[in-house]
Parts: sequence; structure tokens; C-alpha cells
Amino acid sequence: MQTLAQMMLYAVLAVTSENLIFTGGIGFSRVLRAARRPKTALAYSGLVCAFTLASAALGIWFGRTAPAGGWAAAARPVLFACGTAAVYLAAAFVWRTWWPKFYKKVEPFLSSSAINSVVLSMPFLRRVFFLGPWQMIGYALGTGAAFLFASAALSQAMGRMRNPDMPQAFQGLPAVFLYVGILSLAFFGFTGGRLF
Amino acid sequence: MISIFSGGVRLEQKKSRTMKNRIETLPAPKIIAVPLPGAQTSAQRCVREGDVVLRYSQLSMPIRNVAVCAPAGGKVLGIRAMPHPVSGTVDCAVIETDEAVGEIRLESPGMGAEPDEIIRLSAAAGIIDEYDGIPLFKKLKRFRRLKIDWLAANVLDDEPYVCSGLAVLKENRAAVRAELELAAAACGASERKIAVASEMRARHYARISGAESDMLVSGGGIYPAWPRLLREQQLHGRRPGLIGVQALAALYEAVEQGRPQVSTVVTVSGEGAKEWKNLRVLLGTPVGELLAACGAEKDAVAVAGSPITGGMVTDPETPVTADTRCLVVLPADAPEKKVFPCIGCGRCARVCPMRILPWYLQRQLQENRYPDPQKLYRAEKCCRCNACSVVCPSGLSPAEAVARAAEIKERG
Amino acid sequence: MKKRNKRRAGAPAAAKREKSQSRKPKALPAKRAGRKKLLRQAGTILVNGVIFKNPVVIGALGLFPVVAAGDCMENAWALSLLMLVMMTPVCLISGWLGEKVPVWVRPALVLVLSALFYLPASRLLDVVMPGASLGLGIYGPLMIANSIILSRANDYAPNHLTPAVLADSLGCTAGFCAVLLIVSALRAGWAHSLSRMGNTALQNPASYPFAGLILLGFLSALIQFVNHKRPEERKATP
Amino acid sequence: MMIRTKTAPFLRTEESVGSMMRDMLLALAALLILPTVHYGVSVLKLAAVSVAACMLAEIAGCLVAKREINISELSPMVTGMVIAAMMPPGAPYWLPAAAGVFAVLAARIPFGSTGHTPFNPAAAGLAFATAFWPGEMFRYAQQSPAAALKAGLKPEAVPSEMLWGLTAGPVGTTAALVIAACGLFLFVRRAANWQIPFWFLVSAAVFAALFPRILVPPFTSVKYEMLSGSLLFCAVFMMTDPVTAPRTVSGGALYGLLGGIVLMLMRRFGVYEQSASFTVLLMNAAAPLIDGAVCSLQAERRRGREKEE
Repeated sequence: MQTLAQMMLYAVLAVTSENLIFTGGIGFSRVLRAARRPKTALAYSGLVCAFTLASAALGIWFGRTAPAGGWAAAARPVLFACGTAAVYLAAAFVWRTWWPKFYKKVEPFLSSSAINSVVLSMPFLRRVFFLGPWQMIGYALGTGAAFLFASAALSQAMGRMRNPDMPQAFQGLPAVFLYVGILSLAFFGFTGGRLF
Repeated sequence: MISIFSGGVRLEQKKSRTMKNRIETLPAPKIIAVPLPGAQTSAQRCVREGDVVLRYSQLSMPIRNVAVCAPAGGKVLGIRAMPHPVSGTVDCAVIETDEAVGEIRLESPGMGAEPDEIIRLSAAAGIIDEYDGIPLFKKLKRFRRLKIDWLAANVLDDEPYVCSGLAVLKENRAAVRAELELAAAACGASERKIAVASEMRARHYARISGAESDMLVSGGGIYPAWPRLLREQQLHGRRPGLIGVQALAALYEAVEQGRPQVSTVVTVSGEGAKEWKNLRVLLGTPVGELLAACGAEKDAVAVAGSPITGGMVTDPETPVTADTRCLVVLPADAPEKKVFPCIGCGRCARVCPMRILPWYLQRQLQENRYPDPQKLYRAEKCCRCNACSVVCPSGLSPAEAVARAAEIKERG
Repeated sequence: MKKRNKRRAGAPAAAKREKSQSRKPKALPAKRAGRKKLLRQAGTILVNGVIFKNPVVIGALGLFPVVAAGDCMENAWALSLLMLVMMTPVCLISGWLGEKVPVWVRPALVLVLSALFYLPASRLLDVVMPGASLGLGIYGPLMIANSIILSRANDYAPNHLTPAVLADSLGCTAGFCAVLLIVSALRAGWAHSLSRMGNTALQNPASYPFAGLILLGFLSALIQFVNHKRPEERKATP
Repeated sequence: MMIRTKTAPFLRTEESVGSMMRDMLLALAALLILPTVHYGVSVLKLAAVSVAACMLAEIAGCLVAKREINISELSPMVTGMVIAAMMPPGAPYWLPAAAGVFAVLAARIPFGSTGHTPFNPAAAGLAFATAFWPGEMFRYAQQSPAAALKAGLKPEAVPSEMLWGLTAGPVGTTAALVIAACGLFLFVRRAANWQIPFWFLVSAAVFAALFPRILVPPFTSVKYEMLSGSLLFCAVFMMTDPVTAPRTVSGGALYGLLGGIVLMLMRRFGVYEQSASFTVLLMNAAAPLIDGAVCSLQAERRRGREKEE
């Protein structure tokens, strides 16, 4: 029961009050890319979830083995990024060799989902290094869910951001900027000015 | 599962002014252009230019359509293609009427209730269903094939202004009942009803009482009434069919007196006309004559068939056909259509009797140049009742979008 | 004045050539071209990076530093410095190494490269602008995953010649910095006028990401407007 | 009503976008009567400034975008009136003006004006004003019931007082009975859809009964939550905006239910005492998702049924 509550808390934390994608504006560019292919969004966020989990585990292992100290703390994000790169390489290699069919499906967004997991976990890095295993799963699920919501909302919006009644200068990307701007304004009801 | 939202729209009827008076018979005009449906080649026509025809003599005899008889005696001036009031054009025999030319004596065929006989007679008498313009004999044949077991006289008149069906029912109650029996026998239906848009309205306008009032079935007072009516019967496990009341009345005359269908009842109303009347006119009477009889202005624009699905009549020479039903005269100060973008009120979906989402189809068509046919849900079910366009507060025509979507879906 | 002239000259040819350049590898035809042409092309790529194909407002890349961290001039300068130090070497090395490794390894390679270059960059930042990295908070390390660096180094660099890569990375850096500085300056001014009115918000409202996004939206609309106008200009001066 | 067109139908119902907007304006104007009695003419001035700001911004925006300026289109006026109704009684005049200008220039014109706005412009303008000037937005003569509830206190006013708008709060949102009457008017005139506010209020009430913010019996909690803040106003005038709400019937119900929950969550965990505008924005973003899900679900079900047959 306790672990379940913890998981929920982490998921809710990631999705709403500290929803990185909107209130922080992070990882947004990749969400935009994903939003152009609405059907892949689900697989995409699943991969983000898996990569977050794997790289968080790796990061924790690094954190335990590497010496604590000023220099190591500064290099933590670097270590984390390298860890994710390693996870990505391993995953890509395994899938390429043994499940080429599956690899073909996920190939277009495999690398960007790996990079995304780096982006999304960066602000929580200090916390990520001290997570328990259950918390970690909750955190990964929350990241995936947040990513899914963001890309779903955007993919719906993208279609409507090109209509002939719009001023020509605003068609496409500028309107999307405004859309996301107002959407992140909406999240202010929860967070106020608080960021991280 | 019966949906709570049955679709359809309630409209102000505007019938009482017309229904106050009895049906008025318009005298034969100088020149009539009798439509000859299905008779494109001279082989299928029985007359040529210059012939003098007696009243009730045969004008055409196509294989796949009804035979047409001359509504009035006179001299044939020629065969011309004329605009059809509802849609397209139709070949017409233009006749200069002459009272001096006599008529063929009619005799009752004196027949029993043999299905084949009835069907043959309805073909020979040139009877056309006034609601959809399909010849009665074809309809009866199809009903027999489909094993229709619930047959109703179509007196719906669910559009505002239109009340020709109700007027015919009011004045020919016994005939309609008798012929309903015959038609039912012809297609093998066991239950016979009178379908009206709203029971109360029918009782009030058509003064129905007694045996007929037990036969009434109501469509709920909405436009369009028939989808709901038929669906209700289907839910009870019946196979329903509808036959126009004017066609039944014409069949009565054909059976009793041997007279072919040479006239039809047309409602002339609308704010542009001074008098609102139900007129019995000969087939082929120019629309201008009807408008003049009701005091419409010279260059008035009228809508024939139905104010909701019908077409605009611009040429006063346009002949009246069996499926004309009504002429609604537009007032001179009728406003133009004001168009806004779709605001998403969802009314079109709420009134759709076939549960299509017209706004959704319209958006799909607008956003994608090549929409995915899979995503055009239910577009092919459209019954072209135009109810969505009637209620749209933005003044758009979702019905057109649905039609286009259905076309795309059909092409795949 | 001179710069403007150069832009004018480069602009008409730009749109057409840019298409073929960014989509197809242009290695072979470019090799045959003369040095002068190469230079002019490089100039075109540079100008495109700064204005007409600005990676941030037209390409929607690397938004987060602009939107979230670009709320005061100090942060803007610090991020620009990080970008300047990281972008070019990462792109160059990736352009050189990228050809030698399979496509699927490249993203990992680029990520590691950018992480590695972050270390000296942050050191340099601490030396040049002490205390700036504190103000950046998490946005400093986030430069590792800056999508401008990653996508240009991953998609563009390995398929193009070194001068083109150099011009492109410099152009992107300049474009990024320009947008960042403009947005930051606007937001700083906004915050200043707000505090004059008597600020009652929980913190400086102009630093909220939504303010950045909305400014970015209008900026991007402006550039798109200019882009729409450009072909007409070309018609006017053949 | 007969109309002159080229193609069928030649008959249309009297309702139009213009008449719907007129009804909306009428209802909003009715909301201002009681506050004018309470607080004086300044309320009307506030409304005038807000409407004028919206109209001017609309005209300016149309000029810049080279669109045809259509004064007969009333929706910027509706936006202005909604903003005015959500202002505190003594607000400085620049506050509604700023909200109105933001609403029209950032949330309306860039997206293509009426029929295309992804967010309710009034909600966007109000959220903008709240984020930038929360002090001015929530400055009342005495503590408002919403602020008291936010602080975990029992409001001083009894619920029966709150029915008539005698408590502190945004000008147009305190008189619950007037809002209910206006709502009824709009539903009868079919200018607004009744399903969305109904489900919105139901879910908010259930949530309030299950998780009261203050230590009172569930029913009292429901009364306080329903009558405080701008919940009712938001239900009737902002959630029902047809452009931004789902278009399917079941989608609308889902939208209302979720909206109620989000609003109550925001009241509990959010920062501001009034969070209706933020809720509306969040739900607006979810509306097309809800519609898409409902549409594809229905299509799926029908396909399944047809296959069975």
C-alpha cells in the first residue's frame, strides 16, 4: 500500500504540479516532433518511460560507486548522459541483432526518446540518485504519462493550427508557441510561480 | 438500444392558413407541358408534333416507367426538354389545350384484388409517388420483393408550409383507406396504417376521426419524421413501407373510374404569396399559372418539392410534375445567408436522424485534402434530409459536406 | 551597412539552395564547385541560421533555454557562452567521426560528445562569469541535451563538408544567441516595468515560461511574416 | 425563417451565432445589476472599459492582420463582459483592459477568431491577469469566502447570504441565484448547452462532499464550495463556450465531470483562491482529446455492432 501511494505521488508529481513539459518548457521540441505522428506517440512515451527507468538505475549505480565530492557532483549530469547513451546503444544493439522487425518500428524515434529521458530527468537528478526501486518505477511511469499527455494534446492542436482564417504570419509554429504558452499558463493554477 | 436523442428538429408548421380552405381546382391553362418521364426516344412516345390528342389518350409508353395520358385535349406543339421543378430536366409534350377536342370515355376496369393486376393498372394509369417521384408500380413490386408487412399511407408533410398530403387525406378519406387495402394486398402487407408527422396535427388539420384515427401512426412531430417512424417499426420486428397519399388517391380513381393520373395537388404558400391555397392542377401546368392564381408577384422566386430539400424554380414555364407537392414563394425581403465559421455547437449531430456527426465530417474535409475514408464515420448513411443545414446557427451547409464525404467514402 | 548588403545578396539564392542543401547530402557537387562559390554558400548558410531558418523560432529546436532560463540578460549571456563553446566543436567532431560509425550509433556518440564538452564549458563559464552557473540552476546541465546541438550534429554534420558544417554551426549558434538575447531583453524590460507598477505576483511574472513562449510566438510570427514577404522582394529586384 | 440561397435548404431556424451571442450578452448584463446596486456605478464603468478594450484590440488586430473588421460580431464583447464579471469591485481600470487586450490579441486573433480559438479567450485573459497581478485580482473590502476556504477557515457569511451576492468576490459571480436564473435563460434559449454545467456541478459537489476542505458536515461543505468563488459563473458562462468545449454529447458530459474534479483539485492544491480560469484553460486543452476519443470509441462500437448483424 505504501509503495502504491508513493508511486501515485510520483506519477502525479511528474504529470501535474511539476509537469516539466509545460511549466518548465523542457523537452518540448521533441514533443513537437512526436506530435506530428500521433500514432507513434504511445510507443514513443513507452520508450521514454523505459529509458528513464534504465538510465535512472544506471545513474544510481554510478552514484553509489563513484566517489562523493565536489567534482563528482558537478559531473553527475555528464555521467547520467553517458549512462543514457550506453543504455541506448545496448538497446539498439540488442534489438537490431535479435528483433530487427521490432527495431524497424521503433527506429524513427528510438534515439530521440533516449535523449528525451535525459531532458526530462535532469531537474530531478539530485533526487533520482537517491530513489528506491519502487519510487523509480513510479517516477518513470510518471515521466511517460506526462510525455504522453503533452504529445496527445499537441497532436490535436497541431491539426487546428493551420486554418485559412488565421493571419498568415501565425500559421503553424507561431500559433503552436502561443498555444503551448497559454497551456502552460493554465498549469499556473497548480504551481503559481513555483518552478522546481 | 434506443438512443435518448432521436434526432430531428421541431419547426413552426405554418399550415393552418392553407388548410382552412378546401382544395381548389385550377382550370386547364392555354398551354401545358406534360412531363413524359422515361420516354427519351420517339419509339416510346405515342404522339408527334402536330397531332391532335383527345383527353386521356396515351402520350407515352416507356418500358421502364409509367405510361402518361393527356390531361387535356388539344394540339401537340412539340416535344421539348423542360426544367424539372425539383431537379434536372424532363422531356415534355407541349399541348395547346382546346376544350372543343373531346375526351376518351373512361370505364372502370372492374377488377379484383389480384396483386399483378393492381401493379399493371398503376403502371398503365401513370401513377407516381409524390414524395420521391418513383412510379407506384415499381414501388409496389419492390415492396413485394422485400416482403413488406407494414404498409402506411405517407401523409407526413413534415416540412413547414407543405400540406398537400393532408388536404388530400381530408377530402378523400374513404378512398385512401380503400386503396391502402388494395396496395397492401398488392405487396402482401398485413398491417395498414396512416403515417403522419404528428397525430395531433393530423386530427386538427385533416379532421380525422373514427376508424381512420385508429390507423394513425405518428413520427413525433419532428422533421424528418420518417426515419424515426420506420426505425420504431423495425424495432418491433416489422418491415415497414410508405406509399404517398396522393398516389393512393390516384389509384382509387383508376380502379373505380378507370381514370389515369392527370392531376396533382400542390400547396402554394410562403410569405411571398398573397393567398395560400391547395390547388388541384393538371400535370404539366406551368408553375407561373399557379403563382398567379395565388397572387404572387411577377418575378417571385418559388421553391418546389419541399422548402428544405427541394429546388428553386426560376423559369415560370416549368411544368408541374406529380412530385411537385408544393411551391413555397420566397418573400421579397427574405434575408441572404450570413455565414460564420463553425462554432462547434453540435446541433447538426443532435438533429441528424442517422446519427452522423456532420461537423466532424466537415472538419475532416477541411483539414485534409485527402481525408482518410476510414475516418468519415457513417457518411454513407446520410438520408439527405438537410436537417443539419436547417439548424446550423452559423449558416453553413453541413449537409453538403456529408454528401461530399459519402462520395469520397464510396470511391474509397 | 556592409553586412546588410551581403544579406541582400545572399538572400535570393538562399531559399532555393537551402532546400537542396538541407535535404540531400551535397558533398559531391560542392566538392567540384569553386572556392568562391563555396564561400558564398557558407555565407548563405550562416545568414539562414541567424534569421530565415532560425533554429529556435522556425525550427522549434532548443526551446527550453530560451523559454525557461532566458529571463534576464545574465542568464542569456551565460547560455550563449555555453552554446558557443559547445556547439562548434561537437558539430565538427561529429562531422568528422560521424562518417565512420553506423547511423544508429551516432545519437549516442553525439550525446557523449556534448556531455564531454559541457565539462570544459562550465569550467570556462565559472572563470568568465563567476556565479552565473548558480543562476542558471538546472538549465546549465540541460545544455547537454540541447536539441539544436544534438540534431545539427546528428543529422547535418556527418553528411556535409567541413566548411558547411562550420558555417552552419556558427550560424545556428548566432541565431540561438540572437533569439535568446532578444527574448531575455524583452522579458527583463517587462519585469522592470512591472516592478515599477508595484509587483504583487509571487515572483517576477515575466520569468514564467509562458511569457517566454508567448514572446517567442510573436517573434516567430514576425519572422514568418518577413519570410512570406521575401519572394515578392525578389520579384521586384530581378 | 425563409432565406435566399442558391441551394437547399431555403428554410432555416431563427437561431444564429449572432442571436446566441446576444442572449449571452443579455445574461451577462443582467449579472451586473445587483453589483451596481451594491457598489455603485464604478461596476458599470469597469464593464465599459473591459468591453471597449476588447473591441479596440479586435479592431487593431483585424487592421494588422488585414482582416475584414466585423463589428456585428459580438464575441469580443462577450469576452469583455466575462472579464468584467470576474473583476473585483474596486479593480483599477487598467486591469480589465490588460486582460481584455491579452485575451483578444494573444488568444483570439492569432488562432483565427470566432470558431477557431483553442482556448476560451476570456479565460486566457483572466489567467494572464491573475498570474501577473494576483494582488489586484483578489483585493476585496473584506475576506472573501473563497479566500477563507483556501486558508482552511469557515467563511463568515452563511450560505443563504451568498445566494444574493452580499459577500466579497468578483463582481458578477457572487449572486448565485441571479447566475442560476441567467443559466436557465440561456438553456431555454439554447444559447448554451445544459449538460456541461450540470455534470460539472455534480462532480464538483460530489468531490466537495467527499473531501471537505474545512471541518464541517459534507452538506455544508457542498453549500460553501458551490456558492463561493466563481464556480457557478464558470459553469454557466465559461465551460459552455461551444467553440472550446467538446462537441459530442457524451464528450460534453465527460468534460463537465473532469472539469469539476480539476477545479476542486485546483482549489485544494493550487496557489490562487480563484482558479476557475485556469481550470477552463486546462479543460479546453483536453476537449479535442475527449472528442477524438468519444468519436473513435463510438465508431468502434458501431462497427462491432454492424459486424454482429
